[in-house]
Formats: sequence, C-alpha cells, structure tokens
Amino acid sequence: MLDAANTNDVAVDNLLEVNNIEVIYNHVILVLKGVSLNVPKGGITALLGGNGAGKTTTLKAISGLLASERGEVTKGSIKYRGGAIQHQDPAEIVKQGVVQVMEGRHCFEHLTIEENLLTGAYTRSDGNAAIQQDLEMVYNYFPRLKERRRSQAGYTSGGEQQMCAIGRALMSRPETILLDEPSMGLAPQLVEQIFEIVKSVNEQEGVTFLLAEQNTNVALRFAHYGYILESGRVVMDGPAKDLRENQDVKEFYLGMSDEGRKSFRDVRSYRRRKRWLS
Amino acid sequence: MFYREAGDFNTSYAQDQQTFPIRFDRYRYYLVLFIAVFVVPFVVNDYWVNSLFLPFLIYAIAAIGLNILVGYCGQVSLGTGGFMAVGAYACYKLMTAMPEVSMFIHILLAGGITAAVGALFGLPSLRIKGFYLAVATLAAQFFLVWLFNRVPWFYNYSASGQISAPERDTFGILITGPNTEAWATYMFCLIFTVGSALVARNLTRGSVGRKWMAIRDMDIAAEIIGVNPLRAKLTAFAVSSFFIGISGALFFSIYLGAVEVGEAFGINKSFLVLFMIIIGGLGSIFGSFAGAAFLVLLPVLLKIVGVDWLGWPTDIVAHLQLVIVGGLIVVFLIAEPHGLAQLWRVAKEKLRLWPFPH
Amino acid sequence: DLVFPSLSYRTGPYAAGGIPFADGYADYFTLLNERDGGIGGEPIRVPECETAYNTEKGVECYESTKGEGALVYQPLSTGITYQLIPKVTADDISMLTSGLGRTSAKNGNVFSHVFNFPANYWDGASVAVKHIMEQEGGSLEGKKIALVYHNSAYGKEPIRTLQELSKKHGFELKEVPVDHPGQEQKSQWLQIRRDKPDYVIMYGWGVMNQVAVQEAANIRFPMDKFIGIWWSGSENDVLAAGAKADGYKALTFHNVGSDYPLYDDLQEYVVDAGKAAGAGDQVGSVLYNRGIYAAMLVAEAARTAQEIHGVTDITSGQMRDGMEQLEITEEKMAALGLPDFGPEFSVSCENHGGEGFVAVTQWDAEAKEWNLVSDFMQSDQDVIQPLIDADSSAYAEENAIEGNC
Amino acid sequence: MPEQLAFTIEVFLNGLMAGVLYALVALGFVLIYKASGIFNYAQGVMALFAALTLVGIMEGQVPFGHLINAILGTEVHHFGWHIPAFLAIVLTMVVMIVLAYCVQRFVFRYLVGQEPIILFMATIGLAYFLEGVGDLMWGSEIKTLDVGLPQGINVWIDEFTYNATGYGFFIDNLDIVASIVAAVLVIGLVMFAQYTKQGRAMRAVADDHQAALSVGVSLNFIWILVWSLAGFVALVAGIMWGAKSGVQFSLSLIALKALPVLMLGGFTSIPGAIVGGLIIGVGEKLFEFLIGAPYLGGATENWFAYMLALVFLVFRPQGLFGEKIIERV
Amino acid sequence: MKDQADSYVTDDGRTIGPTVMEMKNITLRFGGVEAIKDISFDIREGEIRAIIGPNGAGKSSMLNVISGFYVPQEGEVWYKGAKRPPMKPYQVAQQGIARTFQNIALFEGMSVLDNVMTGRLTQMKTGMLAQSFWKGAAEREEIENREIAEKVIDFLEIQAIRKTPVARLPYGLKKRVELARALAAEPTILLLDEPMAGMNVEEKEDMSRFILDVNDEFGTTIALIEHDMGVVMDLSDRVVVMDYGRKIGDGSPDEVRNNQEVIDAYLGVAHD
Ligand SMILES: Nc1ncnc2c1ncn2[C@@H]1O[C@H](COP(=O)(O)OP(=O)(O)OP(=O)(O)O)[C@@H](O)[C@H]1O
Ligand SMILES: Nc1ncnc2c1ncn2[C@@H]1O[C@H](COP(=O)(O)OP(=O)(O)OP(=O)(O)O)[C@@H](O)[C@H]1O
Ligand SMILES: [Mg+2]
Ligand SMILES: [Mg+2]
Repeated sequence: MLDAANTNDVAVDNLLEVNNIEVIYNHVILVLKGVSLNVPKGGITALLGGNGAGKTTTLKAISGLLASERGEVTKGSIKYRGGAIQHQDPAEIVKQGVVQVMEGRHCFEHLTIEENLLTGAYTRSDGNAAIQQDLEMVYNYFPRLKERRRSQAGYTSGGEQQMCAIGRALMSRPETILLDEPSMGLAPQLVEQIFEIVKSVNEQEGVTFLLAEQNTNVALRFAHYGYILESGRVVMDGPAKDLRENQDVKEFYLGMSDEGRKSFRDVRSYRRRKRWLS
Repeated sequence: MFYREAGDFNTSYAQDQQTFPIRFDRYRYYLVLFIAVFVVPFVVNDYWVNSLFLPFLIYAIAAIGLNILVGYCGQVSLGTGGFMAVGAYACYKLMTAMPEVSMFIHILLAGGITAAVGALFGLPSLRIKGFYLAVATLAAQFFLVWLFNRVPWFYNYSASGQISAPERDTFGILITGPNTEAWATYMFCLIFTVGSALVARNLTRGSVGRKWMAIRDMDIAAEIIGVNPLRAKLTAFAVSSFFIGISGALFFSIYLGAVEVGEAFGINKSFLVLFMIIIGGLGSIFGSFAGAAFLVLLPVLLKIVGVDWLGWPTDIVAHLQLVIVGGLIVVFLIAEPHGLAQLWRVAKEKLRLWPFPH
Repeated sequence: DLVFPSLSYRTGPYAAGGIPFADGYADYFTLLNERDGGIGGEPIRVPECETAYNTEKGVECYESTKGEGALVYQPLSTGITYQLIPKVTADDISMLTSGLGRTSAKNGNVFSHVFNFPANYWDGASVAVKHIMEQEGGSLEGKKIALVYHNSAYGKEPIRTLQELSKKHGFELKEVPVDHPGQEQKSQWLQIRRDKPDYVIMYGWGVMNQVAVQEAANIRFPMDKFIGIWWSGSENDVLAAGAKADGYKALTFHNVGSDYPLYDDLQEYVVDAGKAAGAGDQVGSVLYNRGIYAAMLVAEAARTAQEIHGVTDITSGQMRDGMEQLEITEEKMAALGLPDFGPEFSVSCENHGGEGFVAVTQWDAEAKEWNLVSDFMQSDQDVIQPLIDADSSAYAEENAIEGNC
Repeated sequence: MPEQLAFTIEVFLNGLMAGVLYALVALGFVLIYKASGIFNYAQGVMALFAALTLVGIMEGQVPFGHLINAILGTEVHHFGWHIPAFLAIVLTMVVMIVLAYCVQRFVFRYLVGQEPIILFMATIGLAYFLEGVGDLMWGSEIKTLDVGLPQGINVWIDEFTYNATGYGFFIDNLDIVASIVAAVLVIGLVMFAQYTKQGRAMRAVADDHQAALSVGVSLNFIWILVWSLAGFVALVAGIMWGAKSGVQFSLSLIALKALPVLMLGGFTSIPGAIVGGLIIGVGEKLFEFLIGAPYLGGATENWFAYMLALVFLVFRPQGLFGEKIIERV
Repeated sequence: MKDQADSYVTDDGRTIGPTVMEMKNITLRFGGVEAIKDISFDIREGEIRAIIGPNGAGKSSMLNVISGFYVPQEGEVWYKGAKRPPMKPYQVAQQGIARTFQNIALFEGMSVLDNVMTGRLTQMKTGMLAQSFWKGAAEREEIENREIAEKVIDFLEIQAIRKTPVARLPYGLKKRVELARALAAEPTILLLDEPMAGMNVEEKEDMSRFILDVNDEFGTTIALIEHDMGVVMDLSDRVVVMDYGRKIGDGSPDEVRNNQEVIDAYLGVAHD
C-alpha cells in the first residue's frame, strides 16, 4: 500500500474526512473545539496527544458511539467515502466498514473468548467457512487467545482482553479500523507484534487505520501520517517522518533530548512543559 | 449571569465542606426554611396538611432513608414497606404501652427498633448483590407484613386486626387522633423531616458516607482500600431503616391514624418509595425531596386539573394520570438519567454560564 | 344543595367492583334530581373522587370534598372507613358503611357518626350458618365448615362469630386464609379437597373470588354448598368460571335484578337521557343495585332529616340526626318504586346497624343471573351482640369516649 | 398408600404444576434481562396488556371506546364481530410487536449505555404508562378469556391413580397444557440464545452496550426482537393466568410470583426459570401444606417463596443457573 | 545480592532497609488455570521492586494475593517479620498496604476529592453518632484528614480537578487520581499495577517523578508492575520476572536485562 516514507508527495483520496467538528458532553462540557482530520484510504494515520486531549472523543464521534455517552457532535461534519455519517447509527457505520476498538478493552465479560470473536463477525454474511477462516487467522496472530478460547473473557488478564478486542474487530473484515490505544497494557514484545499485525493487515488486506496512541514512539514508526491533538484542537500535523524529526515532538512525545533517550530518573526536577495552546 | 459562584471565596476547609457552598444556594435554602416554619403553619388548613404536606414530608423521610441505602450504598432494597410497618407497629405498641411518654420519644424509639430489624435483614447483602438483593429484600417485605397480620400481639388483639392511633400529645400539644390542629401535625412532621435531612446530610458528607459510596461504586475496590464491607452495608441498612421506621411511625400515627398492614405497607409502598428516589435522583438528599414531591403532588395536581377544572370523568382522569406519570418518568430519564436532582444540577451549570453557551 | 360525595374506585385492582357501585350510587341521585328536582326540592350534588381503593387517596378525597358541605360519606372500603371514623366524628359528618367497615360501629353509643345498617359482616357469617342449618335440616352437629378468607382485617372479620357459632351448634370450623391478591389458591383448595368439608364459606375480594370459584369447580366441590359473603357475590366473580359456577351461592342485604318500577324511571330519566354515570352498562347488576340501595338509604335519611328539622338545606349535623332516626319499611320502599328491595329496619341512637337481616342468592349460569333463594333472615343476635359490645367498649376505652345516648 | 403420603405427593405434583405457571411469567423477565441487562418491571403489565388486547380483539371491542364516548358523546362499544381465538392471538402478537418497536423507538434508544437501575426505572415508567393505556383502551372491568383451553380436574389421571393407589390425584388440565407450552417455549428459547448469531449478539448486548455497538450489533434490532419475544411470552402467560382468573388488573401482579423464581433460577438463565419455578412451586406448596397451614396459621406461600429463594442465593449469589458474577480487579 | 537483614545505601543515596514482605512458595489456581506456580520473592523496606512478565503471567494475581483479594492455595505471606494469618482485604489495607489497579477502580460516582478522601478511611474513626451531628469531633477529624488529602492532591498536581466527578476524567488523569487515593492512606507498601499504561512519554515522566518522590520523601516501599521497560529499568532497584506463573528471573535491572530466559520470554530483543 502506501509507503510510509513518502506519503506527502502522493496524492491520496481521503476515505474519512472530519471537518471542523465540535463535541459537547452532557450539553455543557465542550471537548472538541474544531477538529479536522483526513484519513487517506489504505493509510495508517496516528492521532497523538496527551491525556484528555480528545483522541478517544474523536474516534467515538466517528464511530457514532458518542450518543451512548451523552455526547453529541454539534458542529462540523464527518464524511466517510463522501457521505455524511455523523448522524448515523453505530451499526450502520460498522456496516459501511468502520469498526472501533475501544479504549479499555470492553470485551463481553460473560462470553468466552471465541464467542467474543464470533460476535465480531456479526455484520458479516459471507458464510461460516469464511468466518472460521478468519477465526484461524486471529488465532494465528494471537496464539495466546487460542489457548484461552474457552475462558470467559472476564477472567482473562488485561493483555489477553486487549488481544481479544483487537481480534474481535478484525473479525468483521472492516475497511477501516479505529484503534484506541492498542498498546495499552501490553507487554513490549506484544506491542511490537500488534503493530506488525496492524502493518501487515494494512498492507495485505488494504485496511485503513486511524489509531489513537500514547506510545508515540511506536505509533510514529508505523504510521504514515500523524495529527497531534491538544485540548480538543489539532495543534500540529504532518507526515510521520516529519513529526519524528520535529524538535518539540521529540522532546515531549518521544522523551528524547539532544543527547538521546533520557532516563526516567532524571526527570525529577520540575520542568514547565511547552504548550502549543493554553 | 444571575446565578454564579464568582465572588464566593472559601478560606477554610470547613467552609468548603458546608452543605451549600455557594452563597446564593445558601440564601435560597434559608428562605425555604423560613417560609416552611414561619409562614406555612399560619396559613394551612386541613386539606393542605392532610393531602399534601403530611404525605410529602413523611414520604420525604422514607425517601431519604431509602436513598441512603440505595443511592449512597448501592444496595437496592424493596423492603421499605415492611420496614415502615415495623416503625408503625413499634410506635403503636409504644404509644399504647406508655401513654404518658412524649410522641417525640416514641417516634425516635420506633426508628431505633426498625434500625435493628433492618440491620438483621441486611445480613444477606454481604453475599447477594444488585437486583438479586432487591428481590431478596422482598422476603423481608412479605414476611414482616405476614407477621404483623398473623400475630395478634402486634395489634393488641383488636377484633379488626387494624391498629388505630389513640390521642397523644407532645409538650402538651395534641398531635395524634382526630382533634389535632393542622399546624401542629405539620410542624411535628416538619421537625422530623428537617432533622432527618440534616442528619442524612451529615452522615453522607463524612467518612461513613464515603464508605457507603465506595461500596456502591465498586465494592471490591472499596474492600481492598480498607472498607469493611459488612459493617458499611449493615450500617447503611440500619441508618436507612431508622429513617424509614420514623416515616412509618409518622405515617401511621400522624397521617393516617389507622392502618391495616397489608393495605398500608404492602409491596406497593416499597415500589413507590423506590420510584421516588430514582426519579428524584439517587445519592442526593435534594433528590429525595424532589422525588417525593413528584409522586405525591403530581397526581393530586393532575386530579385537580382534570376533574375539578376540566370536569372529566374521574376514571379517565385516573387512567390518564397513570399515562402521564409514566410518560413523564420516561421523558425525564431521557432528558437526564440521573434524576431530577441531576437535572437541577445541570440546569445550574448552564445558568452559571448563561448567557454564553459554553 | 345536598352534597353526597362519592369516594369511588374505577381504577386499580378492585375497579371491577367499584365501577357498578359508583354508577348505581350516582344514577339514583341523578334520577332524583331529574325526576323530583332533588330531595324535598333541594337539588343534590354528587362530587366523585377516585380513590383506587387506596387509603391515602381516600384521605385526600375526604379532605378535598368535605369543605363543600358534604353530608355523608360512603367510602366502600374498609381501610378508608377506619381512617375516616375519627375524622368524620370530629368534623360532625356521618358515614354510611353498609355491609362493610367496622362491625362494632353498630354501637351508636360509641360511634356517634358511623352507620352500618342494614347488616354487617358478623350478620353475614351468622346467616350463612343459619342457611346451612336449614339445608341440613336443623342440626350442624358433626359437620365441617371451611372458611376461605382474604388474609386481611376484612377477611378475618367473621372468624370470631363463626368460632362462637361452632361452639353453639357443634360444627367444626376450618380456617383457610388466602394471601393477597389470591391468584394462586392451589394449596388451599387441595386442602379443602382433602378435608372434604360439608360447606365452604368465603370472605373474598377481587381476583381471589374468581380464582376460588374456578378452583372449587376444578375440584368439583358442590357449588350449592359454597357460600360467599356479599363482596364475593357479583357477576364478576362467577362469569370467569362459566357454566361450572352454576349454583354458587352468596349472601346479600338487598335484592337482585332490575325488575322494579324504579328501574323504569332510571331508564327513562337517566339512561335514555344520556345522563348515566360511567358507561351506563351496569344497570341491574348486583353491585349496581348495591349502589342504588346505598343511595336510597342516604336519600331517605336526608328526607327524614328535613322532616325533623323542617329545613330542606340541611347541615351535616342535621343529616346525622336523619340517619339516626331512619326507618325503612315495606311501604316506604314500595312507594319509592323498590318493593321488597331490602329488609325492613330502623335505626336508633344505640343501634346504628339495623336488625341484621340477610338473604341468600344463587347464581344461574345458564341465564347469567343471580336469584334470591331465601327470605331475609335475622342473624343470631345472641351471639353477635356481646361481641359488638366488647369490641366497641374496648374502642371507647382506648379513645376515652363517654357515650352519646 | 397411606393417606398423608398420598396427599403429600398430590401437593408435590400440584406444586410442580404451579411452578410451571410461575416460570412462564419469569421467562419474559429472563429474556429481556439476558439481552439488555434490563430488569423489566413492566413484564406483569405486559401480560395484562396482552391478555386485554386478546380479549378485546376476540370480542370486537372498540379500543378507547370509553374515552371516545366521553369526549364525543357517542355510544360506541363493539364492532359486533367475534374473531376466532387463533386469529386473535396472531393479531395480538402483531400488537405486541408494535409495542416492542415503540418501546425501543421512544424509550430505550435514548438510554443506551445507562446503568441498570436507570433502565429499570424506565421500565417502571413504561409499566405505569401501559397500565393507563390498557385501561383506557379496553376498560377496567373483568373480562372472561376463553381460547378453548381445557380446565378442571383431569379425569383420566384421577381415575387411573385411584385404581392404582386407592387415591385419585388431582391434576388440573390447564396446568398440563401450561407445562407442555412451557417445555416447548423453553427448548425453543434455549436453542435460540445458545446457538444462533442473534442469540449470541443478545448476550453480548447484555454485557456491554457500547462494545456491542462498536462491532456493529444493532441494538435497535436486538431490542425490538427481544421485546417482541418477551411480548409473546407475556401473551402466553396472560392466556394461562387469564383463563384462571379472568382478565383484570390483578393479572399484572403475577409478576410478584415470578420474582422468587427468577432469583432462584438466575436472571440470565432460561432453563433456570423452569427449574426455579419448579423448586419454588413445590417448596411453597409443601411448606404451606406441611408446616404453614397446620402450625403457622396459613397464607405463608408468599413470603416462603422469597425466603426459599433467599436461602438458595446465600449459597449461590447468582442463582442456580445464573451467570457467575464476575468479581475482579 | 546483599544480605537480607542489612540496610544499604543506593547509588543515588536512598537507604534500603531489611525485608518487609516476603512471599513464600505461593501457588494460586483458578479451576484448571494455574496462575501462579510456587513463587517466592521478597520486598525490602524502601526499595522500588518491579514485577514484569508477559501478559497473563500472573503479575496482577500476585498483587491480589498480597492485598488479600486472592487466597493462594499454597504458600505463605510474611509481613514485617511475621507470618500473615488469613485476612480479609480490608484488614490488609489497615496494615498499611495500599494499591492501584490495572483496570482503574475509582469510585465513579464521587468527585476527585472524595476519591482521595476514601484513601483516608482507614484512619478515620469517629462514630456514627458524632458524625450525624457533624459539628465537633466529626468536623475536626474531617478537616485534619482533608489537610492530608490536600497535600497529596498538591503533590500530584491535580488541584484543578479536585471537584470534578471522576467519571468525566480522561484515562491518564484517572490513573493519577488512583495514585492519589493510594497515597492518601500513607501506606507502608504501595502496590502499583501498571501505573503508566496509556500515558505518553511526558506523562510517564511526571508519573515517574511522583513515584520517585514518594519513595524518597516518605520512604514508602513500592512494588510496581509495568510494561514499559524504560521505566522499569530506570526506576526499580530490583526486578522479578514472571512467565506463565513461574518466576524466571529476579535481580537488579541489569541482571534481568541480560538474562537469556527473560529475553526470550518477554523482552523480545535486548533492551537498551
Ligand atoms: N462521558 C464524558 N462526559 C464528560 N466529559 C467527558 C466524557 N468523556 C470524556 N470527557 C472529557 O473529554 C476530554 C477528552 O477526553 P478523551 O477521552 O477524548 O481524551 P483522550 O485524548 O482519549 O485521553 P486519554 O489518552 O487519556 O485516553 C477530557 O477532558 C474528558 O474529561
Ligand atoms: N479470577 C480469575 N478466575 C480465573 N482466571 C483468572 C482469574 N484471575 C486471573 N486469571 C487468569 O490468571 C492468569 C494471570 O492473570 P493476571 O491478571 O495475573 O495476568 P497479568 O500478569 O497481570 O497480565 P497482564 O499483563 O496482561 O495484566 C491469566 O491467564 C488469567 O486469565
Ligand atoms: Mg482516550
Ligand atoms: Mg495485570
């Protein structure tokens, strides 16, 4: 698919366009204050930003899950393949090929791992054989899940649940996956592995990814394009490789100073962080 | 713009912890209390007291009690009717056994007895949770009603099986029986209602209240950070039953004057009080009042509008009343799932910003 | 004008019983207004208030209507009656509780403002036994009678009387309580099937009646040996069981059917004129007749009061005097267009409950109608009077009532 | 056979039968709980509403007749037709599906993702509403419901057992029918929940509304489906109980008989509803027969059912067959 | 490795005391799943002890054993030199062991301040009666404890959200509030289950700072589960490595980092 190195000079058509959206929770709490993004088809786009920047909110706005949190998109538009989706039902949006892997896992506790995965295939109608095949594929990606396939998801460890959530999303054979913090709580080699999986799914199956990630380091290695959110606004965007080179990003998101990686022990003196906006 | 907190500065933790930290709220609260104590008693008549104020005040106490259990401690209970019955029968036995003692004491003692019974029936809550517990508390409800119906000692062997409140006074003022003055019964209940609200508020803002809320929000985590779940739950059951017992005692002795247990304290009562706190707002003292007002006053209001003003047949009005109350519950929930109290809070939050949208 | 509030229940669990009564009560007064211009020329008003058989709403209704100059209340619910007894006394308004409420209110010396003529629950129990005795040829020695009752204050009313009677007549009494609401009575009726009592008396209300009749039919208990109190003896209670309910008996203190001159007037002035209360489809049913009967008693008492005091627009205190000096005779009823509609009786200061005459009716499933199968019989006053005295004096003592006769 | 033993067995059998009737009501609760985590307080009222509608349709009653007459001063009561039971049942089912749609469209759609107690509250509002509408629509007098179910003692069993043991057992025909219907229902529903895609989606929804939405399960569809099923179960329960007691307000109170069954069997288990029903039925009847009536003055069934369930719960807090409550940190 | 009984001073000048807690041969099973297999290790006073291992290794389960929520089938827990008798979790908490949770377990219905105050519950003792009248003992106690809670709030820099309901907070802040709640208890041992999951580098730096400061200023012993190797290697004094319920390594960060078994099972590539 896209070459991670030089996305900026390829003219791409945008699968998903978010235009200047505003999101309010509970009718009073304004969280997104005009966020715009473009997600090119077949690309991996990263959404970066600190806690509470509004990454999750953006993803939920796209997948239509805001309504169930008493949030609403009050301004702007979200278009998928050119059609507005901001007022559609989440199920409709999934049918169009967009699934979200929610932050904090959200497995179906009382269902077994395998049932969880099968539920992922709810919208599919291409027959049992195809579904079984994909099940095998997921088990291939995550052998640990295969071992625990008969366990109730509620009793598996945090990391196992995370794998289950990602596998479940893959089961719907989506065109676009919105990944919310996939690396959270995963062991380091698994983080690598998950991103490898993302990459290979992206390359082999052409699935488009929009991922919100705190682990900027990995995210920018695998993504093609990145947006940085802060307090509900996009403060910086650009091809991943440019972002990686950016001095501020380096310092605040990658934890690098001019001398290379800093030790966490050296951070003890209080230091005022630079804000783009405040 | 009219409603704001700017300019309110708290300079000590004590100030920060007061019930109404915003000055505007505080004044409004004093105003309401002033009217309730110095205006209402002078203008009320029998109708206002017996049809509106007494039920409202008494149900508010029950709602506060149940709210402590359900709203603050998260233990859903459907035993309210039964516990009110305990309060009522305890009060009756005390009134008839010790006629010379002040009603004040009787009512408090009735609350105490109910607290003990409540704690006893709270024991299963250690193992049983959620709706299972709710249904389990129905065992208390049915058993207590059956018991009071079955054992003649409770109704002093009267032929009818009903209990009726003899005339009793407090500080020389008659407050039970047919010859009471409207203002006296009103004031008597008001004192208990205000007292209950204050005590409930005090309990819920301190460490006891936090224990309850911790158990409610996540009992396992609460236990791991050091809350003894059995004690927290039992105290919630006891305190809650204490208030419910008081309200049952008042309900019987002051408001109705005569009750039959199955009729007055049946399962419907349990549901009614539960509805009050859910509509009003779980975990909110104000919500208990709002819910009680909603379910006591709204039907009367609808009746007055339908029957007295519009002149519709009573049965159609009664049916419409069900439809409207049911519809309103749903509408309120959709507008704000956390009850009238939350609706009020959000409205205030908006008012604070007004006229700016955010 | 004369105000007779009607605390009715057209909703809730007992609506089916409340509707016909309220209709009858209202229609009778409408008739008087339409035909005679009221009582003694004084127009009548019947403000209706819905209680849903709920005591709290009953209180609300009482408080909201008493200010309008209410003369007499007819609450039709034992629970509400108990609440109102002290209140009406304090407010000097009378209350009529025919065939319900507090039985010992018959003692007018203690209960100055409460009336329960012509019959009460204990009369009912006694007459039921009397009827059974007649069936059995005069002796109940060694017989077994079961009492199936609603497990509430109301249902327990007859127990004391029946216990006394069982001592007196030597039958065995078996008490079978049914818990509210009484939709499931399998174990009760299996007990009855096993114990094989000779007769079953029932004090039931609401859905309990329908289920009991059904279950009795299921175990093939002979229907003509199954006798309900008057609150278990309306069309509602037997229709659900269909043909199997044929022969079921019930007590009553007024007559059945609509074969009276008054009903022609009702048809003409009320129903055909479109002035009927409710849907107008209850005319002639048992509970409708009870409403008519109650209204008739109230109207006659008002007339009596007008005569005594020589004013037409009587006060509630004057109304009480009318109630207390009411006399219902055969001639009076005939003149009203209700010949034989109820027993003759007279009220006095000591006796607020009449003479306790009760009759037995029987259900004809084919024709779907109730028929009177006995005369109005007097209850066993030797047994009942002492019980009434005991209970009322206990009340008097508890509430420090000195007696007003 | 000794008398006492024969009676005890008879009570036992009848307890089983009564239990089946309770289970029929409990099933409706289970379905909705399983599919949405909603404790549906309105289930009893739905049974009443279904039965009222069925009778109304069979008798050709004009809906809202009383209201129309009161407002317009007309005199409409009946259309003057009688519809055969089977057709009326089908029509009633259509009404129940419409009801399910409305419930979803106007209530629960807006409450996705809320806590259980709030959803419970919404069903309370619904119960009030339905009760009012049911009364306005069909009136509150007692109606007889006769769809041709046999009722009364089963003579064959009576005679057979009499010949075999010297004591004729009493079994109600209606109970036999109810048992067969319940068995069919339970088997059908279990198959549905366990082995179909919709069934799995249903359980997923109960666990986590948001997550279910995120994988494309349409809550709207699932909920309409489940409420329709619950409506069907309510109709069946309404027919059975209505045949016993006539159709009237009290029918909605049968929900109270179903609650102990529910907690004993587990809120989420369809077979649990049946087993729970049987245990409660037998338990309360035997207790009343052996202890309640002789020693405690009778009428113990109501509270005993709850006490019995409580005892079971102390040992298994999720009910006999309920899903284990997951407690983890 | 230094002798158990001795205290020693680390390179950056902190004093590490003798063993305060020791797990001896812990085995924990859930039905067929053996989550922990015969694991022993110790925690010394004042040190930062990390537990690492792949997902599902049994790390969280180990913390649950320490806080008394899981009762191991075999093995003993020794605390302050004595064998711990069977105890309910709340009794363990009262002994001075506080913790945070992997899946945030805040009390969602309460404000941040109230959540932090729940950390003080083990120290608040006034009775019901005093509390119902508030003025007097209850108020005094509340204010005393409030002061401590406020100190923690200041320390963790969450003053601005003091009155916000926690349900509205973003993930990272919730983690911080959880830490505040645990700190408010002034624990002897603080157990942290993935305190930095879901944070970006900057926030991790903040969090590291807090952890180090707590350890340094209050001398609190810390046991920490974390998947970010940078953090683990930089912060901890000693590391236990678990895999499939077994212990596969135990030692200083450097020792562990170079242990081949650990590299195979967990790290994948040798970390710098
Ligand atoms: N349901 C809600 N109600 C009110 N406010 C909310 C809600 N959900 C989120 N917020 C607020 O919206 C803002 C953005 O939150 P969001 O979860 O989108 O952040 P995020 O970038 O995903 O952060 P994190 O990396 O911590 O997950 C936060 O300030 C949060 O307080
Ligand atoms: N209550 C329980 N019932 C059944 N199995 C359990 C339970 N708790 C944990 N397990 C299992 O024990 C194993 C260890 O789980 P644990 O949560 O301790 O892992 P972990 O090391 O914390 O992993 P992660 O890094 O993914 O959080 C897992 O396989 C899990 O499924
Ligand atoms: Mg997020
Ligand atoms: Mg873990």
